[in-house]
Amino acid sequence: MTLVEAINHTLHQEMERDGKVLVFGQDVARNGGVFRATDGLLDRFGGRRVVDTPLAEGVIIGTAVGLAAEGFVPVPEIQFLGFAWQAFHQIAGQLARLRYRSDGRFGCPVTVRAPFGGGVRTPELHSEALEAQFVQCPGLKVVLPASAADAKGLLASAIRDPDPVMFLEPLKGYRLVKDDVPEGEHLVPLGKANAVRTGDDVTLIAWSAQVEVARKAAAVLAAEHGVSAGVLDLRTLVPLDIEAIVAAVEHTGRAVVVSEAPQSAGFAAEVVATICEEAFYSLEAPVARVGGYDVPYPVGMLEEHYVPDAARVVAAALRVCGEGA
Amino acid sequence: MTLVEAINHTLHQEMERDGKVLVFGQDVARNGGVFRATDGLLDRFGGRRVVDTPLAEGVIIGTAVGLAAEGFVPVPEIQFLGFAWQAFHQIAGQLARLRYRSDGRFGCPVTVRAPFGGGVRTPELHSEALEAQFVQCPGLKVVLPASAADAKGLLASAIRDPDPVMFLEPLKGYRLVKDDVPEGEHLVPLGKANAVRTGDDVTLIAWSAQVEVARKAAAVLAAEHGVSAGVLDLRTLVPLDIEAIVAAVEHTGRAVVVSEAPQSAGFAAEVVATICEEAFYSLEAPVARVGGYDVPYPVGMLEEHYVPDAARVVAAALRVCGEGA
Amino acid sequence: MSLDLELAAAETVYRVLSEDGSALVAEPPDVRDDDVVAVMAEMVKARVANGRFFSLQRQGRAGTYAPIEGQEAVVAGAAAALDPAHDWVLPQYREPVALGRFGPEVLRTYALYQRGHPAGGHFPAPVRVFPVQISLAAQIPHALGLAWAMRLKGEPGVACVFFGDGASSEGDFYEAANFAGVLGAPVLFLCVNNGWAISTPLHSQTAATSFAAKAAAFGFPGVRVDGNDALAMISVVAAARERAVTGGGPTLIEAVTFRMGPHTTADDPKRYQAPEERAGWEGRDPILRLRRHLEGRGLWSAERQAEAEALAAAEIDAAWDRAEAMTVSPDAFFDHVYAEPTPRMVTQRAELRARLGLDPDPGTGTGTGTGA
Amino acid sequence: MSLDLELAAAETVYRVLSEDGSALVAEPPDVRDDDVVAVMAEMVKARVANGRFFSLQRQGRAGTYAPIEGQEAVVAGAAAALDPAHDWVLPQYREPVALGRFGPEVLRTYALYQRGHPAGGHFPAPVRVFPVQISLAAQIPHALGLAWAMRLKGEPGVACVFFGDGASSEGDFYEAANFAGVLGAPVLFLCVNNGWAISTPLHSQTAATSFAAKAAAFGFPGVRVDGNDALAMISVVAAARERAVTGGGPTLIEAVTFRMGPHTTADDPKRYQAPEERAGWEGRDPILRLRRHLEGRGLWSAERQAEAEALAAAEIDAAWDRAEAMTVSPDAFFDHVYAEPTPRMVTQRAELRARLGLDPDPGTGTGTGTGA
Ligand SMILES: Cc1ncc(C[n+]2csc(CCOP(=O)(O)OP(=O)(O)O)c2C)c(N)n1
Ligand SMILES: Cc1ncc(C[n+]2csc(CCOP(=O)(O)OP(=O)(O)O)c2C)c(N)n1
Ligand SMILES: [Mg+2]
Ligand SMILES: [Mg+2]
Repeated sequence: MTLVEAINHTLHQEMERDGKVLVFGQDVARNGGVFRATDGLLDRFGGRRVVDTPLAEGVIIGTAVGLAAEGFVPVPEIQFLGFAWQAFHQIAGQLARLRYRSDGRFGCPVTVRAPFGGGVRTPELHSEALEAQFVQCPGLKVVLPASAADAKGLLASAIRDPDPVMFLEPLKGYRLVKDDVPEGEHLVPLGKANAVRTGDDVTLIAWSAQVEVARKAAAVLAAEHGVSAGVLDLRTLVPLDIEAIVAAVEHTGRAVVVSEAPQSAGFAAEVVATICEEAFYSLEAPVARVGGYDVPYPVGMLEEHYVPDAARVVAAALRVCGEGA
Repeated sequence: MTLVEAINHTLHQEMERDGKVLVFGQDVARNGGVFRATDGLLDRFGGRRVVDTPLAEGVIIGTAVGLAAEGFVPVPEIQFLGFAWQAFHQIAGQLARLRYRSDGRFGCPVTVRAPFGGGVRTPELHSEALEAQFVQCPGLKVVLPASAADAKGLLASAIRDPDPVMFLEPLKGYRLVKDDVPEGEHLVPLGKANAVRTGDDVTLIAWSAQVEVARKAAAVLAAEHGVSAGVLDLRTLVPLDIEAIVAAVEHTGRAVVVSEAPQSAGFAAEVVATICEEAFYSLEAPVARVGGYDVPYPVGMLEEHYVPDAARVVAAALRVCGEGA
Repeated sequence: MSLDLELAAAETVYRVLSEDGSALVAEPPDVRDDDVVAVMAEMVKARVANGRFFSLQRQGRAGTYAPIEGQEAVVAGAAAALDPAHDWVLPQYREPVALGRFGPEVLRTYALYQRGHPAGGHFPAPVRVFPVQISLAAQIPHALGLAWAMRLKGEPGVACVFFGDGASSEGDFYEAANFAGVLGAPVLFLCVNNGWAISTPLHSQTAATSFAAKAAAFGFPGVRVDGNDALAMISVVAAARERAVTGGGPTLIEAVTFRMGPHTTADDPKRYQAPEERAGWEGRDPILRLRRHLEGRGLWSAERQAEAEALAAAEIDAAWDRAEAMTVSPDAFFDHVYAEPTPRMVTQRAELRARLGLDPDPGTGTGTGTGA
Repeated sequence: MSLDLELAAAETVYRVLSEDGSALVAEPPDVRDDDVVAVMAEMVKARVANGRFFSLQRQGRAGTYAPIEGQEAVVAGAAAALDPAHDWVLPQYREPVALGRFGPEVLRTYALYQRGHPAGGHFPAPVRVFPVQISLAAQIPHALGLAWAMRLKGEPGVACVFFGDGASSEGDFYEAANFAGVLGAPVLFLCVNNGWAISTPLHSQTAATSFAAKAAAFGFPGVRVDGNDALAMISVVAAARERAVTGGGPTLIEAVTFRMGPHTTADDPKRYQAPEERAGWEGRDPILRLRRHLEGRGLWSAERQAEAEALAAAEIDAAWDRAEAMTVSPDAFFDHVYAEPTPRMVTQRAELRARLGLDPDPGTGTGTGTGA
């Protein structure tokens, strides 16, 4: 199953399981979503539970807050993550805080789905990796599946979670990522990283589409350089699986963090800072960051060298392995 | 002069110097700003250049973009930084990107002023330290004065800068911070940190209101613990004065980063990551972070232990100095 | 219900009582005398509470306060037309002292809010009142969400959301009203036009002929009502509510009133407001107006007034004493961020508790707890 | 100008040419025949360009394309009523192929945009066209800023901002229109109502009787105009422009048209649109309508048509060939983020250039440069 098929399949299952689950957003009903993530839901669950909204992100999130307070489980879609900025005040100030503001009276079991990520020559604002901005909003969980199976397991967990989740889907992986997805109930807990590959010399830490990049890099490192690289897929940035990060880095003593976002204040910085706090004395070399540059996501002709690729990760890993040895 | 008086004085000087400078926002004209930052500007420069806007942050920033493209130098105010979220799409997607999107045709010399920071028992959303969210918007500069003199020098530089600047003012320091401010032309370049205090044992790195906290901590460290702590005021997070950070850490081998924002993915993480990349081999102990907790800024009765205080910084510095010695 | 909202023009102000309260100029609402008297008592209570929170702030015991003086009829009148068992109210920040119809818990909770206690956001179930909103207009889409939910469940309620003339300029208002029109959801958009948004007067806020006129942008009716006329408020809100619960969709109600006090205890209107403007509204006091009417009908008197004031003072004192007595664990800000804290929060909390010399285990404590 | 915008009702659609182009149903705009012929040529060019960009995308040579088919008269007609020397145009994303009145650079730059070249956002000065906007409605406040600026400078221009029926639901539209009303700024809000926002039809977008009716929320006139009638577009935009430059303030213009193609080259309308709906609009083709009118007046002919199509094809080929020939340094994304790069960007760029085997010094290169 492709990743986007896994999303679609999971939405079907969760809507079937719980009549309180609602799906709404721009073009999600009649059109089944611009990537078909919500295809078939309108036919199956009807126009009361699957709704095309006006073109206004703020009120998409804002109504989700009210629906949640009345016991529904909204799964709104933001067509591309860059347009979540239009709703940022509702996400950061409202969705994330209803539980806090009401001192626990109201929960906000809302899962906001949005695709993001580069490499597919989209128009502006369709590719930006903005995950760190949401991590800076206490009250939100931030979840980013990298495989189709995880897309299912994490989405189901997100929908059933009592708190608001930003569920960020890898645009490039929608059709490219394809793996076996369990048919029945399949839950992946939020807050548990996935050791995609074990390794002894260096740990490559990534999330979302960059997990695949790290995986390729690890294969190259093994095949061409005799370097044994582990790959840790964080899966969720909030809650962060600090234990898994520390264990991996304690094992290898070296790490490379791979992400798409601009470097400055990106989530990779948090990973480095966490490692430095929790596993400093295990480090045999500085942790390296491989990421986007400090510029807006570039236009089509310039994308190629912006998003990290395996070669950059390999180079960083070799540098890290060559240091302090 | 207090810090808010320095702002007011600088706005007068810059409006006098350059007829293209415009000030607008909520309550900035008739009322002179809810903190009097813009007091007197309406009388002096008239209603064409000093304008009370409707209550809508998005269009305050959005009009600034258009005015800038036509050659004006807007200095809009957002009444409290927490309400910049309402304008986040205009700040991150438009203000920050007009130069990039127009491939250099239009600049965006806009300085967005907004107060933030805790410790004064404000209602919700008045205190949040959101600086990292703006650092994650390439195209913006992010400037945070800690003294009245710097408020003048940095604000003048920001207004004259050809690019958009988020000028974030310490709410608590508006009247509490008071120091000598040069009367005439006074420019502090963007991108240069300020070694507020030199020290040999540990470097305390801070910005905005936390510089004062770090300063107090340094005094306590010297007086009560015989520890010589330097204090580095970053002043601007974009551009970041990496050289100054590296030089200070290379000198002391130990560092504590102090900030108000929630820990996860806050700018302190970027400072730690930068140090680990650029000065790893000088480090004698892990860099410590002292900051806000991963929760929304709390209500009045709970503020006391949320914002870092000198005691927490002292404790962290002693811990850092006791390690790896 | 005689009032036809579709016909009520957005340009004329609907009024039931003459300005001095001496005469009826339109048909009074179809409510029992007792209920009108209750509105009167509620307005008196709000006025007393207003003075009390003002002075508590001045004494440094309570936080910044946003006075309701002059606007009591808007809130108490609207609330009287709502059904606390089925309707939701979403306040901005000025309304809670006049929302007693939704239960005595409202004032008690609001006292906690003014005290800076985390439980100040917790109007306890089943009270259908949303927490105070500081981010202007942000609660308006929430009202639509609640209304939509009630319709999905087939419940006969409405969501009545209060917001200021200032807040009406935010995108959140327009986006929510537009979507509400499409859904035909049972929302009452109650724009409290009190003339000012801090220092910003109406003509700097919009060039529309009225706030009610904005309804044309959304395809549902807009009405202007005299916000200092409690009976008019009851009539209009009742008509709009009836329309909404019978599937007629939303209504935009502009209550025309005046903020008789400063914006908040931190504000000084002398900097921006001509004294004549306030003076012009002094004769239009909403409490006096309803009092004259009720006295004329033998339903109110000087004694009733004194009694109402005393009852109000007692209720407020009790609420405040309770609020001041309610302690809170200094680390309670970790509560209710998530249903379960993240591992990092657990570490952070343990560190803070150790620093404060508290038992390392916070227990299942809530913000409403009484210390460690 | 005979058209009174204040009187033009938001409910009726203003039209000059009968649907088949055979008759005048209202007074034609006061423009020279040459100018109307130029509008005709521009529409033809837009239609040809449309086909071209479509097939370039299909060949994988150009990026996702948003077709203008059916909407040519809205843009070319409006542009004809504007003054390229003084007015600003802010497109959404569908308009550039019909904005030739603002200079031949517009098409050339747009070709670069479709190619994914950074210079595709750079309509070169003095062309008063803003870059294509992807973030829907975000350009609307910019238009207000430009208009406000022109007024401050005492310049006689307007800012004409195009946005879709879908985009009209965003807070940015309402906030900007409301503020524009307060300022009385010279802005023309041109809502291109083409029936759809991707798959979302009008009735899911708003319950307002029309988009023009939304002007009531802002205190300025709203007019509906037949967007498939180039002469009507000229009349209405000219009247609104005249009003704006003489201090009369903004106008909201709803151009009623239909998107004859898919939303973009990535879209399939069969999923959501009944074929009859499109079919119903086939007879109302804006190009055919003006052509009939001009042919009736001896101002157009089959030969003129063939000539116009050939000229258009040549212009587009030239623009595209130029765009394909324009290279760019692979690290050009560091250009024009700031006037001067940050130290960290300098390091990052040097690292990238080293990796790509480029000279370490990027020079003063711009995105429009021709490689390292
Ligand atoms: C989004 C947002 N922007 C700005 C503020 C700051 N602020 C607080 S109250 C106020 C004026 C509100 O006016 P109005 O909506 O008319 O309500 P009123 O105070 O008159 O009841 C402003 C600007 C805010 N709280 N929220
Ligand atoms: C803020 C924002 N939200 C969502 C989108 C995704 N999107 C692109 S075009 C479109 C529909 C636009 O419809 P309309 O404004 O009517 O313009 P049209 O395409 O019909 O010309 C959507 C939802 C976007 N580009 N920007
Ligand atoms: Mg008001
Ligand atoms: Mg459209």
